[in-house]
Amino acid sequence: MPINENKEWKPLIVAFCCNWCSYAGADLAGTSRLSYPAEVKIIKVPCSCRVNPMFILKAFERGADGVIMCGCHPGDCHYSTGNYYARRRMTMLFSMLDYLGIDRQRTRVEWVSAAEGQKFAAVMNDFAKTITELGENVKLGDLRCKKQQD
Amino acid sequence: MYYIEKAKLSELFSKIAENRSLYLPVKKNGQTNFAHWEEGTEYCDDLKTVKSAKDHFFPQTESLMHFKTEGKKIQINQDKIPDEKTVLFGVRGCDAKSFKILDSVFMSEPQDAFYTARRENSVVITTACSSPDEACFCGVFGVDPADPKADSDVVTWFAGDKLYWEAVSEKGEALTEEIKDVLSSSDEKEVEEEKARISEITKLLPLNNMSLSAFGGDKTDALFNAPQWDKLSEACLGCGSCTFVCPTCQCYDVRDYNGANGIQRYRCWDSCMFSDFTMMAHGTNRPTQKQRFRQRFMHKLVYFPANNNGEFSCVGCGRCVARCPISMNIAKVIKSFGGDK
Amino acid sequence: MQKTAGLIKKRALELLADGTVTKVLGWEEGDFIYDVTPAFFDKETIDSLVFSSFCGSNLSKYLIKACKEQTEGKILVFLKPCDTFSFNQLLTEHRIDREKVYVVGVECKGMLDIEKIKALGINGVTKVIDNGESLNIKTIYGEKTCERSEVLLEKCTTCKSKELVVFDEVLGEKAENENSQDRFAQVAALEAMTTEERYAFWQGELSKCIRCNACRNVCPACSCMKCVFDNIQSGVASKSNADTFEEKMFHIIRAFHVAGRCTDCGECSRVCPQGIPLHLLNRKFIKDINELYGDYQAGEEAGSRAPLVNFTFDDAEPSVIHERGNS
Amino acid sequence: MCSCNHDHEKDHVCSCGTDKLVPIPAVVTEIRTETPDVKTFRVVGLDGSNCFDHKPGQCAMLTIPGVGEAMFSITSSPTETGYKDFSIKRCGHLTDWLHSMEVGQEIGIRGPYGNPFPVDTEFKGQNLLFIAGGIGLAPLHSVINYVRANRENYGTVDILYGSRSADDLVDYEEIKNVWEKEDGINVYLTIDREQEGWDGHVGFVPSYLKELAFEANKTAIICGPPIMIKFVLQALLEMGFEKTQVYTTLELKMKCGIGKCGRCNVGSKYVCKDGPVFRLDELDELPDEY
Amino acid sequence: MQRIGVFVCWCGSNIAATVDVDAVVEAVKNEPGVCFAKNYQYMCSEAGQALIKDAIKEHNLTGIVVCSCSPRMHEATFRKTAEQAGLNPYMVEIANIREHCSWIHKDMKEATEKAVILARAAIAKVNLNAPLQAGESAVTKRALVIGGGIAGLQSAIDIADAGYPVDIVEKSPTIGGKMAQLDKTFPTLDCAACILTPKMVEAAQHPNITLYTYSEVEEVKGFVGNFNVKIKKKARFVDSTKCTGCAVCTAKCPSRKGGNEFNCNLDTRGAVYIPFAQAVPNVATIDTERCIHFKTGKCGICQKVCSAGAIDFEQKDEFIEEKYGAIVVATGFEILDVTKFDEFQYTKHPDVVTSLELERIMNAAGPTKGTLLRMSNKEHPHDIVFIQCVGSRGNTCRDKTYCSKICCMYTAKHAMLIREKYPDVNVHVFYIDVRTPGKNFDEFYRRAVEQYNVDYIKGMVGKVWEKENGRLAVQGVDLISNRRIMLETDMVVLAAAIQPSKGVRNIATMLTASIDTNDFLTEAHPKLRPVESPTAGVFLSGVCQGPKDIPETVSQAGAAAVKVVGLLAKDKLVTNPCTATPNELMCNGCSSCARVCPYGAIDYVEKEVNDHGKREVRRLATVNSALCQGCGACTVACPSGAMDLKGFSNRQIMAEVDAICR
Repeated sequence: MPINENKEWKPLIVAFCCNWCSYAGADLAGTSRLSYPAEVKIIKVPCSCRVNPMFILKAFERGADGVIMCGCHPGDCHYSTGNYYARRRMTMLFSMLDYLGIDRQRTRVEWVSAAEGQKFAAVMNDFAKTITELGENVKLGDLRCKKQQD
Repeated sequence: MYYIEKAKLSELFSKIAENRSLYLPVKKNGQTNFAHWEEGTEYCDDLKTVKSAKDHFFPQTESLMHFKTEGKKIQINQDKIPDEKTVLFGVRGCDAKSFKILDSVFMSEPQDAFYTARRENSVVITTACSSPDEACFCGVFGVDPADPKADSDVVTWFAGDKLYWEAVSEKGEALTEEIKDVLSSSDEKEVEEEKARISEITKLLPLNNMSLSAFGGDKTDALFNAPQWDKLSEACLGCGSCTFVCPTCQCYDVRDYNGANGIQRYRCWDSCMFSDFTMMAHGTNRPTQKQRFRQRFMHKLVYFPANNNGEFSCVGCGRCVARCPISMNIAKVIKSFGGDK
Repeated sequence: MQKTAGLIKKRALELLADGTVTKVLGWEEGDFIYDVTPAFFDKETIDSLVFSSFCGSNLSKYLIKACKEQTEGKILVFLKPCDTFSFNQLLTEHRIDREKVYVVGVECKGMLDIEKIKALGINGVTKVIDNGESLNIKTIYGEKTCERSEVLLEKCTTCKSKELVVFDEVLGEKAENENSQDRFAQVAALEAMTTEERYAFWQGELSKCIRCNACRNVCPACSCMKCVFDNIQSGVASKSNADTFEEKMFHIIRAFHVAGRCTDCGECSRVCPQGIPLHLLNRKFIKDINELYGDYQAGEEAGSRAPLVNFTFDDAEPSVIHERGNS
Repeated sequence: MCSCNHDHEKDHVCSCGTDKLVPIPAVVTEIRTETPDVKTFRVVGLDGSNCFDHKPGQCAMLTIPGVGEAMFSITSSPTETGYKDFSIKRCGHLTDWLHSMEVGQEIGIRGPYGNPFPVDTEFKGQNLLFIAGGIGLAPLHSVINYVRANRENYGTVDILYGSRSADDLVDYEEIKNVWEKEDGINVYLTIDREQEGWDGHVGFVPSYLKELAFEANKTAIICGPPIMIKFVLQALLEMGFEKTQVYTTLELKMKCGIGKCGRCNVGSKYVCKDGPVFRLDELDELPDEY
Repeated sequence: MQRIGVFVCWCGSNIAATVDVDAVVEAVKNEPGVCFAKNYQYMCSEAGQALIKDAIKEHNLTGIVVCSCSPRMHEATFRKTAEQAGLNPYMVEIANIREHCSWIHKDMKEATEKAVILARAAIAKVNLNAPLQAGESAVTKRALVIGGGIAGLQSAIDIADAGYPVDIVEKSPTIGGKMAQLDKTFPTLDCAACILTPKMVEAAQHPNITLYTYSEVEEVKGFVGNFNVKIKKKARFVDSTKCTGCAVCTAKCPSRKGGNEFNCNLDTRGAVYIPFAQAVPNVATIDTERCIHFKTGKCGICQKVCSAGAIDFEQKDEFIEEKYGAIVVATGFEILDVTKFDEFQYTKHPDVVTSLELERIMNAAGPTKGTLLRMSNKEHPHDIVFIQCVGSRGNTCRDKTYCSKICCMYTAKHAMLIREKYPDVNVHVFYIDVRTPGKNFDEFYRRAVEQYNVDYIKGMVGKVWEKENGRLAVQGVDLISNRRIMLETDMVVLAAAIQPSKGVRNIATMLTASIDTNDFLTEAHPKLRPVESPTAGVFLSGVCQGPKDIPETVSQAGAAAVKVVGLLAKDKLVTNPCTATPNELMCNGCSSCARVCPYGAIDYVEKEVNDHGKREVRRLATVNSALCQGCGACTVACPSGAMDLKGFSNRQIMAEVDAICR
C-alpha cells in the first residue's frame, strides 16, 4: 500500500509578512535554526498595510486552514503608519469572519520585529498547533479547490 | 380525475419520491423556493416562489466540463449529462408556460444537452392558483391560472380539503399509473367550481387586461427609437433582480474556475441589464443603461416573437413587479406603449 | 402624509418656476401606490411626482450621474433624513457636486414595506391609504386594515436619526424617533450566539443569495466606477454562486469596502429579492467601529475622515476579537 | 451516428451525448508574428486533422483552460487543408494569453460558427472588391484564398487594404509575394501616415477607395474598424453600389457561439448564428446597436 | 506568460542537505511558463551567476526565479546578474528556501515539498511581473529652513558652508529664537548671547544665506527635490533697507503699555520696537495692534523722528515664491502655558515665575538689569523654591506625558548662579527625579548640591499660597523622609514643560509631514532615520522633533544639514520603481487613498478619460512616484482596486496565494 494513502491531515497556513520586520524576523528564526512547522508558508509584502482582506479570503477559498499576518510593532513601521491601518483593517475583517461563524482562531495578527526570530518561531509553532487542534477548515473555502478531480 | 386528501399530501409525496426525485416549493429562511423534497419537508402553498421554477432545468450555475493541464498538454472532460428522474410539483401556470419558452431556446438546434436531458427526465405537475395577486397578469400571455393544463403533465387543484389530480400528458399518465395507489377517483364538480371561482378573481386583476397590440415581431422599427425608453430606464439600477427572478430570461455566461485540482468550466445566469454583459476589450455595443434596459424588453416583446411565431418571452408571473428595487417592470413598459388602453 | 405630498409638489413647481432648479429628482407614481419609481421631472412631467409612505428608496445615488450630466442650473432632490447621510457621504467622497444640487429635506415618520403587508396575509393589494397610525388597504379580496407600526420597512424600525444633516430647506413635520428600536440589538443577538449558531444563521441566509447585485447597485457607498467583482483582472471577479464561498466572499468584501462609509440607509436589505438581512453585516462594522474606535456615523458630517482611513496609536489589537466571549 | 438511447431519426446528429459547448483539444503548431500586436496561430487537431470543416468567413471558439473562451474568425481558407489559421490581435485578457503562448501548446477549439460569405452562391461569377483595415483582413483572408483556389468561378478581384502603419499590415509577406504576383488580382495597399521606407499610398482607406473610383459592377466585401466601415459604406453608396452588393462581417461579444447565451443578440438576429456576415440591406434592418 | 528560468541553489549543504534540489528542479519544470530549471552548488558565486546569465541568453528568458537564501541576502546580487544579461532586474524573484525552509526543517521530504511550493509561488509571481524602471527627478539646489533659532541657524550655516543657497524663514522680527532669551548655558555657564550672536551675524552675512524675518511659510507644493514654497513677508512698516537700527523711534514711541515678549512680558516696549539690542536684522518693526497711528490715524511720531526716513505706514505684505530641493523644519518650542496650574499661584502672584522668566530676570538686559528681585515689590529675595516637572511627565489632561529633558539642568544652573551671586539666598528644589545624562551634566548637578548647598527635596509641591506678610507659603512632600513640609519663600520658580510651537501643525500639514499626539514631528525611523521626516525631502532640526538641549539641538541641526547636503549634491533623484499606480478607468476620485498615504504622494486632478469610447472628465488620483515609497496602504484603502502597487500587485500576491494553496 502506498504510504500517502494513509497520510495524516496537515494544515495549510499562509503567513503574510512585512518585508522590513517580520520577514526579517523569519529570516532570523532561520539563521538561528529555530524550527516551526513546514505547513507555514510565507508571502512577503512590503508592509502589513499592503495586505488586502481579499488576499486572506483568497487563501481560505483555496483551502488554507489558517492565515496569519505579521508586521512591525506599532510605532516601528518602516513606512511610519502602515501597520496602524493594517491593525484596524484586520480587526474589522477578523471580527466579520467571527460574526459569520468562522472560527476566530483561524486568523491572527502578530507584531514581530526583525530581532524577534525567537518570537517568530514561537508564534508559528503556537499558531500551527492551534490550527491543527481546530482541524480542517470546512466553513470558509471553495469546495471546488478541495475536491480531487480526475 | 383523482383526488387525495390534503392531510395525506405527504403520502403522495413519498409515493412520488419512491422512484423519482421530487421538487416542490418550500419555505426556507422566510423565502419560498423550489427545493428537493425529503421525508418531513413541508410543501408551501405560497402563490409564487421567489425564484421561478426555471432553475430546475436551467440552474443558476452548472458545471459543463473540466480541464486538466500538464505543461502544454490539456485534457477536456465533459461533465456527466444529468439523468436524474425528477418530478416538479406545485408549478404555477405561468412557470409551466415558461418551460415551453425556454424549450424553444435550449431545445432548438443546436440542442443544449444538459437542459434537454433535464427536461426529458422530468414530469411537471402544475397547481391552479387559488389566490392570484395584483401583480399577476398571466392572462395577457394566454395562461389560464384556473386550468393550467396547456404546458403541464399533470394539473392539480387545491379545493376544499382535497387535492385534485388530472393527468394531461403521456408522461403525466405514466406517473399517475405509478402512484395510483395513493389516489382516489373523483368527479369534476368541486374542481369546476374552483375553476369558476379563480376565473372570477382573474377578472379583477388590475394588470390582467393589458393589450399587447403595440408589440410583436414586426415592431422593431416602431419601438426601438421610441422616446419612452428614456423615462422608463432612467431609474434602472442595472441589477439583475428582474432577470434572475424571471422565468423566461435565459442569458448565460460561461466561466472558468481555476481551482487547485484542475479547471472547471461552468455556466451561470447572466443578465443583459449588467453593464459588462456585452463588454469586449475595446468597448460595448450597449454602453448606456437605457440601451440595456431596452434590450431586455425589446427581446421579450419584439425580438423573441419575431423568431418564435409571435410567442412573447413573458408569462405575466409578476415577479419583476414585486421584486424590482425601484418598481420598474414589464407591466409599466407595456402600459407606457399604450398597453392599458 | 398627504399634506407633505402636497407641499412637495407645490415646492417643486415653485422652484422650477423661479428657475432655482432645472430638474427635480423625486418619486413617480405607480400602479398600486406602493410601486413608486425614482424619476427626474421637469415642468412638463412634474404632475406625476408623488410622495407617499412607500417612498423608501434613497435618491442620493442618482445624483452621481445627474451631477455629471448637469451643465447648468441645479437639481432639486428630495431627501429623507436617512438619505441626507448618504448625500453627505457622497459629498465627502467627491462623487457629487453640492453646488449643483438643491436639497429639500423631507421629514419622515418611517416608510412602509409592502412585503410585510403581504406577510400579514393581505394579498392582492391595489391601494394603501395611510391614516397616520393605521393603514386602510384595498385589495381584490376586499378591504383590510393593519397597524402602521407592524409594517414599517425594516430599516425604519431601527431608524438611526430623524435629523436632516444637510438641506437647503425642509418640508413636513418633524417626527420623533422615540419608537425606534435599538439598531444594534439584532447584531448583539447574533454576537451572543455560539460560533456554530452564527455560522448556521449566515449560511442559511447567504445561501439564498442569487447574486443579482441589487444590494450593490442600490448602495450609495458602492459607487465604484468598476466593482472588483465585475473586473476580470481583479482576481476575485465572480458572477454567480457556483460555490457557497463565492457569496461569502462577495458579501464580506462588499461590507468591508463600505465599512466606515456605510450610512446604514438600509437599502441593501430593502431591495434584496431573497430577503437576506444584509444590513446586519454593515451594521456589525458600524457597531465594531463605535465600540473600538469611538462613535462614528458616516455621513453625519461632510468631509469627515472614515475610521478605516484613520487610526490612533493606541487602537485595539486584532486579538480583541479572540478575546470575545463565546466560541 | 446517434449514440444516445433516444429514439432519434436515422441520420440525426445527436447532441445528447456531447454538448455543443464542449471543445475538442488541438495543438498550436506554428506561431507567426505579423505585426507588433498581431500573431497568426496555426491550429491542428491532435489527430493531425483540421479539427472540422468550415467555409470562408466562419468563426471558431478557442479555449484556453482557466482563462476562457473567445470567438475568432478563421483566417485560413477551407482549401488549405490539415490546419486552421487564426490571425489574432492582442487586445485583452485572453488574447494576452494567446500571444504569450508557445508552439506545442494545446488549446480547445469548437466550431464552425456563424454564416459564411456566400462564396458558392451569390459571389459566384461576380467581380469581387475586398476592402479591409488592420486586423479586419483576417476574416477576408479566408475568402480571398478560397477565391484564388477557385479562380475560375469569379470575375475580377481587387483588394484594398490599409492599416495605421506599414508595420501593422497583416500578412504582408503573403500579400507581396503571392497575391500581388497573381494574375487577375489587383492589390492596393495604404497606410494612414507617411513613414520612412514606404513608397506606397498614404491615406485612409475610404479616401483611397474614392481615389481608385472603382466601377460599381462589383460585390464589395468589407471588414475593419467600425469607423472605417462607416466611411467605406458611405463611399461605396456614393460610387453607385447597391446595398445588395455590399457584405460585411460584424464583431460583437459572442460567448456561447450557438445563439443561446444572449450576448450577440441584435434585433431579432443572433450574430453568432445569423451573422457575422451580413449583406448591407440585411444590416439596415437591424436596430442601430452593433 | 513569461519564459522563466528556475535556479535552485544548494548553498553548499545548507540547502542541499535538507532539500532534495534535484526533486525541486523536476517538480518545477512543468509549472506554467517555466522553460529552464537547474540546480547548482552556489548560485551566488561567479560561476553560478554565469550559469544564470548564460541561461537567460540561451533560452531567451524573460523572468527568473532563484531558489536560494533570503532575498534580503542576495536579491540585489541576482538582480544585478539579470541586468548584466540584459534582463530587467525586477523580473527576478527569490524563493527563500534556506532561512524559511532548509534551516528550520529537518525532514527531507517535508522540506523538499515546502521548497517546491515556495518555488511555485515565486514562479506564479514572476509570471505576472513586469519590467520596472526607476524614475528620475531633478533636484533644485536650494534649501529652505523654517525657523531661525539655534537649530535653524546651525542647519542653514552648515548647508550654506557646503556651497548651497539657503533661505531662512523666521516668523518673529529677529532670528535667534529661544536661545537669545537665555542668560547662561549649562553646564559651562557661558553666556548664551556670547555664543549665539556670532552665529546670528554669521548667518546674516553668509553669502549663501538669505534671511526672511518677520515672515511665514504660506504654501508648500511639490515634492522632494522640487518644492515650490510661497513665503509671506509681513509688512514691518519700516523700510529695512533704510533703517539703521538707531532705536530713536523705539524710545520716542508714546504707546508703551504693551508687554515686551523678549522679556517674557515682565516689562514693556513701544509699538515700534527692536526685540533686543543684538537683533538680526537690527531693524525696527511696528506692531500695528498697538500703534496709535494704525488705531486712530493720528500720532506718527516715529515717522517724524526717523532721520533715515525708514518709517513707511503704507508698506504691504510681500509674497515670495521660491523653489527648493529640501526643507528643514526647525520650528522649535514654546513654554507650556502654566495658567492651568493654579495651585502654584502663577496667575495670582508676581513672585511665582517660570524658569524662562527667571532667565530674563537674571539677564543684564532683562527687566531688572540682571539683579535678582522679587517682581512684586522689587526687593531682594531671601528664599527661592524651584518646582520641577510642571506639566511634564504627567498623566492628566493638562500635563504632557513626556519629560521636557532640559529642566533638571537649567534648574541646577539657576540654583547655582543664584547661590554664587547671592550666597544669602536659600534655594530649595522640589523634584521627582533628577535626570542628568549628558557630558559633565551630573558633575554639574552634584556641584549644585555639594558645593553650593542647594536644598534638593525629592517630592512634589501640593500648593502655594500668599501669606499675610506678602511672602509665599509652599506646601510639599518630602518623599525621602516621608513627611509633609511647609516652606516660606519669596519666590517660586516653575520648571514649565516645553512643547512644540503652535504653528507646527499648520506647517506639518503643508509639508504632509506627520506629527505625533504631542505635536512633535515624527521622524522617518525613530532609530535609523531620526533627522528625516517620513516625507521625503523634509528634515527635522531641533526641538520640533522632541525636547533637546542646545548641544543636542546643534548636533541634530548639523545632521539634518548633512542629509540636506547629501540630497542637494545629487543632480537627479532615482525614485523607487515599486510605486503605487492608479488605473484611471477605475478610479472613483474618492480620496480614500490620499487619506492613508504617509508621504502625501497622492494628489487629484480633473482629467478627461476615454472609458471604452465614453469620454468624460473625472476626478482622478495621481501618484507622485518621486514621493511614493511603495508601502501599499492606498491599495487596500481603494475599494475599486484602481490603486495597485508595482512589484506587489494584487494579482501577483493572489497568484502567490493560489500557488501556495495548491
